[in-house]
Amino acid sequence: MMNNPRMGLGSVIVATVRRELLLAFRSPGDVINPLMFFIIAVTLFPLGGGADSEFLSGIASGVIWVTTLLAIMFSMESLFRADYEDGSLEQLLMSPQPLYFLLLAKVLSHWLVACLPILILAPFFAAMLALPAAGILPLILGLLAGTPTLCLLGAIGMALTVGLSRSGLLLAVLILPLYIPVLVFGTGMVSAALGSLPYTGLLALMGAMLVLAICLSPLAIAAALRISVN
Amino acid sequence: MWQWFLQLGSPRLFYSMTDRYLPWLTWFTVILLGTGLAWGLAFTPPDYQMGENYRIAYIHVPMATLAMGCYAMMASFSAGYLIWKIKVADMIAKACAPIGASITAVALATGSLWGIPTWGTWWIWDARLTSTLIMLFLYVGIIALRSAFDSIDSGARACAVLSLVGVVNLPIIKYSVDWWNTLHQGASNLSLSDTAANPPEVWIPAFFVGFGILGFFLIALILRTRNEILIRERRSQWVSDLVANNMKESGDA
Amino acid sequence: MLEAQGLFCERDDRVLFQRLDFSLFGGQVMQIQGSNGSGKTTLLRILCGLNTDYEGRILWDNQPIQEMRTQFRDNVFFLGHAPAINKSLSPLENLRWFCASRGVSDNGDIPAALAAFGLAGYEDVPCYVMSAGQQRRVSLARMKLIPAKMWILDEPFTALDKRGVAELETMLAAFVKEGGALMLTTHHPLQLQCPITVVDLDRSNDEADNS
Amino acid sequence: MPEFQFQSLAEFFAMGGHAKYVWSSYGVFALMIAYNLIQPVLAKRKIIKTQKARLQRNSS
Repeated sequence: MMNNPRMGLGSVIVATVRRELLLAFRSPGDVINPLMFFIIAVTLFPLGGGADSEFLSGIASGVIWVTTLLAIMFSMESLFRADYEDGSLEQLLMSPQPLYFLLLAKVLSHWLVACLPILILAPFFAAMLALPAAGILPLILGLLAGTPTLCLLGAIGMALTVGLSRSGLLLAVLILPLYIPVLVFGTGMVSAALGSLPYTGLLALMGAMLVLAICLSPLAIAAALRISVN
Repeated sequence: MWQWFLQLGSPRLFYSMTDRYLPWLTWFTVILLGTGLAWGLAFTPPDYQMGENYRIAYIHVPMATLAMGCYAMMASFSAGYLIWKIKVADMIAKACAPIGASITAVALATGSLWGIPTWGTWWIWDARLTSTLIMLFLYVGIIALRSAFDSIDSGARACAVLSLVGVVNLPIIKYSVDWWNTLHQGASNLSLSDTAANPPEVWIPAFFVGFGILGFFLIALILRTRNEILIRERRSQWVSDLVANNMKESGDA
Repeated sequence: MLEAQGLFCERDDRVLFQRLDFSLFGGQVMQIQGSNGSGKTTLLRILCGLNTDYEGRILWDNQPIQEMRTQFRDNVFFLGHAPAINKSLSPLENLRWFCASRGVSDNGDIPAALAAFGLAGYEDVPCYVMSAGQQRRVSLARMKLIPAKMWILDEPFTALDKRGVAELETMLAAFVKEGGALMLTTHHPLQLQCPITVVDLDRSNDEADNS
Repeated sequence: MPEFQFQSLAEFFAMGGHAKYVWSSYGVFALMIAYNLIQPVLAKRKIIKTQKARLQRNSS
């Protein structure tokens, strides 16, 4: 029997993030598809609603937020699906390491892969939608605080539906209502800034929601995954 | 008391117990609802501001309250199921979802109908209407999730987790919508609580209707739960006996 | 080491097994037998804690397993139907994460473990180009990498060729000789140089019905 | 003692010009109640029917 040294929790988390990033690197669709969805969907709004810059600046933050939110929701499929199908999920659930942190590591890597590229492009698209310069910073700060919350909530929905053969629209029905507070405060920050009002209070609220999501959602994800592999 | 409560955890005892209390509950409900509605519709003075239209409040307000109460109830029974694995708790939680959804839908519809003369439009993005609409979405999500599972147990557990996630989110959603509404809407909302101090002849019938609707809710809940018990316990002896008795009564055995 | 008392499991209104009692100690082999759909896999998954739809008690080191989860998971290796191998990753990357996810440092043992299953030189080949049997071997190589007192293997011989089967049998026998506890399901006639306890799910159910 | 607040039955039905809204609200409400009571009763009838069929199948 081998008696190899034990690893600390930190290295377990690092190894998990490394594996997920490696996987994203091997199948770049996981990175590119949410991003392309975001770009194309944002482009649809001026085409559908008119290119009048006054109209566009009114809806810019909403469009960026809603498309980001939808992109995150659609990207969730890649979070647990492959692991469920090849049996890795069972092994994960049988790991002696705390599942809470393993799941947080997975969601964190998903955020890095699926959300970070969108965040980087968001200011450019906001500018294309004629969002005034004063709104750009609160938009980015809001996305920075809000998208991890969206990933965590989405992971709950995905964990609940990963065992079902067709889960795409069901996932949307389950988690979009839960996304509303993030959307409301995220766009609220931009409106506040455009009205020359302070938005730090709202940012703090989004931070509080993120902390709450970090504390509670891994528990719900773990419970949901156990149901799904059952 | 505790003993009585534990007995309700057994499907069979829940069934026979409700058999005993259901007629009483029905009579109470009919009397309360009948008196309350007639009183509220015809015997209370019209509101000085909204005229006869405020009579919608007699059903709208209890519906809106119950919509939320039903969600809380569903979540607590879900927790009971997850923690103690009480099967009846899940059956009650399952029964809550469609009833809660229909109550929420009626709360929305009556709210809109009230809004036409009051606000001049049947839908405004008022905080209460909006958050009720979102609650309807939550109910629909739970119903959809349960129907997506083949296995009863997996579906039950998944719905229980989702109900609990929803109950944590509900206050946040409510708060965010309230905040959003004050940002986007002028403060022109009228509601029952704004209409001065309500005299007793207004709130006594409201009290009757409220409890009548609660009674109706319990009846509907019990009926659905009993059906669920019959389905899940169909292989047990007592259900077979029940069905056999039913055959004798209807004389087609 | 592992003890089951009065296990009962029902699935889709069908009783899979009832009043099932057994205990398994180090140095023993237990084979779960039964026809298709008799609940072999379900039983293994129940023991692993992956399935919770059962009644009865499961003990690990004489303690209820619910209180011993971490110790249990630390000491048990489970091999399910699915290989738990990600096809986009190479065997080395797969096994490295497997070790890390269990908090075990692999210490550069992975090539040796792969070599023990005849996969020397395949460390960096992506798994999707490998055959089902080779993927199975990667999956089996995990047994060599983590310290475990008990192996729970669901159909370990699936997709292996004759030589693979013989090699695996040698390895299982060595594990048991060193004091490991082995529980497995298989349709393959086992040739291990050690006594095998058989739990027959078909029979246990019939007996319970007749009593 | 509360009094009937309307001069005539016709006025009662007119609801001071709000008839459309008041009565359709109560109508929706009544429909919801009816649905939630009738649906389980019908469902129960169906369950009993299937179980009857099953019992007869098993006994024959």
